[in-house]
Amino acid sequence: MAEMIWLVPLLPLLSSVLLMLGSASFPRLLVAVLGVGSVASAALLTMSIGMDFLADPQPFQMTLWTWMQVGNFSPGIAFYFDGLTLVMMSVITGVGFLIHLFSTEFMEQDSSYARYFAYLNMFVAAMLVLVMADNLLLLYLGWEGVGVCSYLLVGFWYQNSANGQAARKAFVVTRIGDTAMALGLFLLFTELGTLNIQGLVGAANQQWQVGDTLPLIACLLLLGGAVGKSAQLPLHTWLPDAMAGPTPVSALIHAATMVTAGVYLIARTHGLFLLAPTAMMVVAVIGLATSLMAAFTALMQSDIKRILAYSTISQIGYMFLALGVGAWAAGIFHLMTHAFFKALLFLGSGAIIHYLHHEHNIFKMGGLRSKMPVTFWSFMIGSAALAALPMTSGFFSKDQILLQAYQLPGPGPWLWLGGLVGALLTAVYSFRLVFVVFFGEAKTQTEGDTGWRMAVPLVTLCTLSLIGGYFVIPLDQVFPASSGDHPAHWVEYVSISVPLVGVLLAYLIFHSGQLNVSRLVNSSIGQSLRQFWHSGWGIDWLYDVLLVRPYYQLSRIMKGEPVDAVYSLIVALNLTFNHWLAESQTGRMRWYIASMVAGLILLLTLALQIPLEAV
Amino acid sequence: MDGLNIPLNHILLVSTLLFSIGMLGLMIRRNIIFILMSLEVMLNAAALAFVAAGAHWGQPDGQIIFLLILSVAAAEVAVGLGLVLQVQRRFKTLDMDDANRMRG
Amino acid sequence: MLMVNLILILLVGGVLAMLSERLGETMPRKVALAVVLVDIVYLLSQLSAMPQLTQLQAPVPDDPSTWLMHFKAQWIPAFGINIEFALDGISLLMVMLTLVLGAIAVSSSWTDVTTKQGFFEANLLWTLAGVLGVFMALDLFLFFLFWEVMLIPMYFMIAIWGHENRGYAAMKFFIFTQASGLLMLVATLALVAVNQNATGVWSFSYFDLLHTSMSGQTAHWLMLGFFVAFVVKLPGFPFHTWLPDAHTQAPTAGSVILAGILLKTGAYGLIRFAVPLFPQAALDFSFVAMLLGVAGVVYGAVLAFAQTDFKRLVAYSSVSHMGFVLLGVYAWNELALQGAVMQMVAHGFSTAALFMIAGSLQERLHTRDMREMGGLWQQMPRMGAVAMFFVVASLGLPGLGNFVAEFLVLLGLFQANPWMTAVAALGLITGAIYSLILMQRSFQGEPNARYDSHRLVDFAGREMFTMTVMMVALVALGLYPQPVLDMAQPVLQSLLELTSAGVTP
Amino acid sequence: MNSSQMMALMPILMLSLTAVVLMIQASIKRDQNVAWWITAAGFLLTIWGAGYARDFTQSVTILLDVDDWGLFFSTLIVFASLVSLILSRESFSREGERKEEYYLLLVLSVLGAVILIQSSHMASLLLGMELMGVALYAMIAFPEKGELPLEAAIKYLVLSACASAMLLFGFALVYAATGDLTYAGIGAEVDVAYGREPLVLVAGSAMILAGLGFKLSVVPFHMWTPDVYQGAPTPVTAFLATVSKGAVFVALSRFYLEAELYQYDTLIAALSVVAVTSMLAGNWLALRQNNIKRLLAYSSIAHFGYLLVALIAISIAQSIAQAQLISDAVTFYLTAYILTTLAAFAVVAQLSGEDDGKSMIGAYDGLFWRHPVQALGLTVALLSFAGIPLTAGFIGKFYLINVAIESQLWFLLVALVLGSAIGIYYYLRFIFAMSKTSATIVKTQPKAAFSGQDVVSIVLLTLVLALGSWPQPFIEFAGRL
Repeated sequence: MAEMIWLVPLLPLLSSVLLMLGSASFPRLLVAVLGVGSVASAALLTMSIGMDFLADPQPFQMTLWTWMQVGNFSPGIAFYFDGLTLVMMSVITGVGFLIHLFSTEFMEQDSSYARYFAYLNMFVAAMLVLVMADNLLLLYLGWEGVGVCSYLLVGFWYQNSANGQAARKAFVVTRIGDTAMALGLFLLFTELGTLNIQGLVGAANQQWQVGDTLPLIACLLLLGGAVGKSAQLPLHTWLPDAMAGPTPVSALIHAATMVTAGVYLIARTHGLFLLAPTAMMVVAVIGLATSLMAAFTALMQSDIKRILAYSTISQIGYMFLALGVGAWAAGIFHLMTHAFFKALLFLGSGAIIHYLHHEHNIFKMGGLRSKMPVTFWSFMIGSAALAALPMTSGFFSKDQILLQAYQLPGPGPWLWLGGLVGALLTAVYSFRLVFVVFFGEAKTQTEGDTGWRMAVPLVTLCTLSLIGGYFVIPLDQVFPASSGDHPAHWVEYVSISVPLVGVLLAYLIFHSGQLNVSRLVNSSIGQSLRQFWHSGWGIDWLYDVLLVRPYYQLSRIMKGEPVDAVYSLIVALNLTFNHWLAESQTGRMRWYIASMVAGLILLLTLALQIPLEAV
Repeated sequence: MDGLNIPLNHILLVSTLLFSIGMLGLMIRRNIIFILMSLEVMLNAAALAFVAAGAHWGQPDGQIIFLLILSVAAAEVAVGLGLVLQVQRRFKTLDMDDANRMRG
Repeated sequence: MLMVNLILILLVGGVLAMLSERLGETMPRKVALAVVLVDIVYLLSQLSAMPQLTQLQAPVPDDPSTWLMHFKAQWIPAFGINIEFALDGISLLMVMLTLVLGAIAVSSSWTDVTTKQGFFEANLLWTLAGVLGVFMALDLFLFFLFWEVMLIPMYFMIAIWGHENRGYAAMKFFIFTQASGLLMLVATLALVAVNQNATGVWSFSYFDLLHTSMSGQTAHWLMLGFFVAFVVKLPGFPFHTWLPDAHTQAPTAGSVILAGILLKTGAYGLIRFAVPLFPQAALDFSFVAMLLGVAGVVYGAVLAFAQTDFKRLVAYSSVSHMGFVLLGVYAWNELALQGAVMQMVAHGFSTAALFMIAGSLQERLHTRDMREMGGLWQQMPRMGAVAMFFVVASLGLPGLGNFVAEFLVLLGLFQANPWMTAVAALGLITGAIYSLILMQRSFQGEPNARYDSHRLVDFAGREMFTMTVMMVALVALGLYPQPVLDMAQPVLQSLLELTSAGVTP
Repeated sequence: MNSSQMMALMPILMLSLTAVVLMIQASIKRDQNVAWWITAAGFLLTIWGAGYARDFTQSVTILLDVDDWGLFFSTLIVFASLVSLILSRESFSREGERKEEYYLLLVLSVLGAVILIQSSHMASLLLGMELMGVALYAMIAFPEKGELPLEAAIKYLVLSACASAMLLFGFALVYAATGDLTYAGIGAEVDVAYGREPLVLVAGSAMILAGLGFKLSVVPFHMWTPDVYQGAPTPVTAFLATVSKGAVFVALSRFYLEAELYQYDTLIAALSVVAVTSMLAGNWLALRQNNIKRLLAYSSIAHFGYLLVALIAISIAQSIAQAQLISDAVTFYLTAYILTTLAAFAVVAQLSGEDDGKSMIGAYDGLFWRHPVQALGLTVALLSFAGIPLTAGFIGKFYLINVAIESQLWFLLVALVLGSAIGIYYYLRFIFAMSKTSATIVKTQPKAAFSGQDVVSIVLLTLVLALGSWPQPFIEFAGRL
């Protein structure tokens, strides 16, 4: 089956092209069959390739054609397949399929049905290319491709300018990171002479020593790309706004797959990062800081999707933390489990929004437990996994991360401690959501619970969120093995108990009301802190003041083309001369004679200069 | 030639003076008749210089040119006076400052 | 003779197109299209006569017999001026681009031009003929002749069929290019004089002038003469200000030709003449040139964002994109040069298409002001989708031609000057900003109530066909640019060798 | 004077003969139609005579020097006169009776010009110039109605006479310093004379340049030009712009070269100043001019500024080849200029006639659609003035830039390039006006029928284009002069 691997991205791509060409004329059923079917077949294909691979775990490479050949620069349209690729492809096609299925119902009323599936299919294709690429340039193709698809889908409902604004923000902010990444590619190629990932890592290990400056710069540049795409500090601000897109899109792109591309990139190039311990430390710190910042912010949001968005940022922060401490497999594991439970949560929220007349504010919901049981259980399971309650998938992956962080020599315990705080907050905000939305009194009328096309994905994802922790992912060949020894037991106990404390806190504050925090919240410090957290730590504001507004200002000043002023000056000068000279043409003869006389005198003066001296 | 041996430069100076007077007249007179007269003065200044130079070199050429200049001046003035008549008829004035319909 | 015939067909075709107006209002455009197609078919049929094309042999720059084709006939022997054409990979590439975009331009004038169609199509064909001449002439006098003469029909196209402010725009365009052309003329003549003093022979042939030896000072000034002429046409910062006006005011077909082809003559001139003729001076100057390139990239992008006029925005985007070409040329290594060549081709298609969309919008809405647009996707989804495609192409989406170009330029530039690359890479970000705002203001956002009452006609068959041709071209360039790269590779290779021999490190 | 000398004087004889025949004809029966044909025939005979005289080139007495160069320009000038004659037929037929004197004046003026071209002595120069000038005054003032021609004539007369006085005074000074009146004689004497009387000699030379510079209308002796161009009847303007200026420039270069004026650095410096200011001021003046006749006047100021570059270059020519290049440049540029000017005035004469209002730019709106042949003619002429390739003007400019580079006259080169760049603007303005398509213009002004004058325009524009796109035959021909 392995030689069929190119079909995996091609199928969704073809379907996407077909849907675009025939968007107006295709009946809805055909659109749905094409859109879902292509991803389903890609998933099946992935599955069979994966079976083969698990039977004989041999990484392989496949070149379709040489993309371009200039001198010794010859990246190919080529795929590389190993355990990591398999995990990523499975998540993309698997979760992707479920979300496509969910969408067929979710988007049923939308007039741009075909356009939606065209974009979504294209996204799957691009994302697959990203994870399958054997060289960084092709990866970059997928990387930008998913960016554009994200842009298109966030701005899917284009009639509303706010959506367009959010879509542009998403694209431009990630583009900043991408540009850093592109510079990283230039540096890597210039220094190492190849962009092939395997070759690159090999060459780097030959040419560079651990701790050299060049790998550090290269890694930081790549990290720039990763930070942008994965919405980490300081380029995270686009993700909450990106929730403007249809909710399944948020589930697929902004939770399960695209935003984790940064994690994938670092994991894929871990050979380079190992050469730059400082860069790894930066990754870890960024991850931790992001996860805490986002968790605090999530706590303050009232928009259901924004809560989930910040939660995503926070969780990816965990993954970065994992990468930074060298827990590669744990990071990818968390990536996978996160894909399950966060997709679940988003789809669940999508179902709520769908049946609650596009209501986003959690405080206008409430009491949905009985009215939407499927959704309620989805949320319960999803939140449990998110909060890393024991035995859920999230528990296994997060636990691994925290433990390996603790083991890092030096700052390890501190990172662990930070992670714990994050975990506590995660539990609090996720169950705050559950309690506020599903318990208490109903505040809005619903239109019933989900249909089967929504229910099936929800149930499937519930299952995965519960059992995902038991999956064994074939990453042993990809990453260097982590040290086998375990830290002291108390560390593990603490890690397990913290989320439970969080849930308890959430229960006390948001459900039973036994813990009254209103005094704290309403105090002036509390208010301003709340405001601060709510606004995402003011980072959006900071960018607005530092970058966006100056850019607008600059372009407004420049609009009149300042360079033209130089040419206008030249023109004005010529016109002035023209004016003066034309004025001199008075038409009066005596004046003309005078000018001739003056001219004669001038001529004589000039001509007689030297002879006068000679005389 | 004998008794009257004025250096060439002196005569040239005189003719230059004459030329300048003519030029000045051109510049300050507004009446076309005076303008034509000033032109005559200028041309005659040149003619005087020719005669003097011819005398200096002992050649007849200077005087021949003098004659030519006379005839040229006559022709110029003849046409000029013809135009003056037209000017008087059409502009009702001889003041050349009024003839400035074309400018710019 | 192929090269002469290509030009003659267009020249005569122009006359025919003009005369055909008597047979019917719509005849000229049909004739014009037929003429361009005949030219294309003729060129393709003759490709087999170029055996070197498939062998990828590097032509020796100063030996015309190694080129794909060479034609020489005496013209003004008194000055050693010949009618000398030669074709190598790059010229061939540019000739093909010219003809394809020429056909597209004719098609874009289909409904756009309603008055004096005969004269319009004639001017269009004559401009194409002039451009072909520029790309093929290897006698510097002949080159200059085509360089100048092609502007006249272009001038008429803007001045007669342009929009509200056409007089100003056409004048500005003409004066900028002519005045800079004068500098080139002076530089050419000076170069010939230097060569004549050294060898005693008048010659304007590129092949004779390549090895003219002169003092560094002289070379520097002469190089500047060529540089300014080419950079004005490119257009590079700070000589670009004619372009937004010319583009905005030109009729659609004019913009297509201007952006798609005419600008490329500047880039071509830099690669063919400005650097190889004065390798040392060009090397010494490269830092300044690259600085101008970077400035153009960023400046063009910032100003593009500020515009409210659809065409003006695209015009400024051209300034930004052509900045990459300037960078690529003066980085002067194979990667960057290939990138520059790719950019010439890819930008030709992407910008031409955007101008055609602008033209279609103007035809339907009678405005180019984006403040009066918005939400047009709803009424014209096909046009919106096409516009989206070219917008993402122009912001450099990988998989499309422009990306390959910009990436290669920056990659090559990084080897020459990493810091410059870092600044130039800002163009990728700013490019995204203006490209997306273009989309937002025109096709997305709230539909403008002005157009609720009347139905806007979406792209129909003819328009979709030409757009599809360009989309396919861009995808092909983006995913398999090798044919283009292969065509340019031997030429660039030999140029690099030539200049490295003429440079003291 | 032997018969061979008579043969050499064939053009002058033919013109004189024409004049006599015209006078006799006038005394028999005054008929302007007949006079026109006699004049035309006389010009054709003169052209033949000039060709005939090529086999007899020699000095004829000390007054005239008949050589190939002079004969070529005589031919060119007679050709220009012929064009002016054809143009005037249309213009003057509307004026009423008694017009045959005009043809006599025209012939006499041409005769003066031919003498001027061939002169090698101050006397012949003086006579040629005055004959040409005096006849011209009358021609300018010829129309009986309107004030502009009269004003133009009187201005030209007074200023021109003033310039003649300067010229004569200069001659007198040079004569006083050298003791010779022939160009060659002066050239032979200057070295000695310079040692003896530098002041007088150089002052005299400067005044000669001033006097001739007036006729060429270079700055600062240029002010009369627009008024006279505008006021004169258009065919006369064409005549003045081509015949008078061309002949004077030829005479100037002869005198300049043979009398070896180019030896004096200060004189060259003065000439350079004149050239630079002419190039710039001429173009600046024309920048916003709306009257095409005035515009062409201003542009001619600039063009003679360009031509002076060649004269200046002669002074530092180091080799025969360089001198040859420069003389070729002068020949070519002057020829191109004359043909281009004729092409322009051919159109102006037909469109504007003697109505001053019709010389304004507004009268040229949409000419392409009303009168394509004339529009094309004027366009080609303006492009040639601007120095766009494929026109004669471009090759001319090509020559001059070449000359400036070979002689390393960088300042002049800069002025030349600047001037040319400025010039593009105003030439283009008229081309733009002609291409206007506004519906009112095209509707109100019906498309004109093909007329006889179109033939003139076509011939001239063909010549301009031919000289520009296939200059080799002419270059070879000029090289042999």
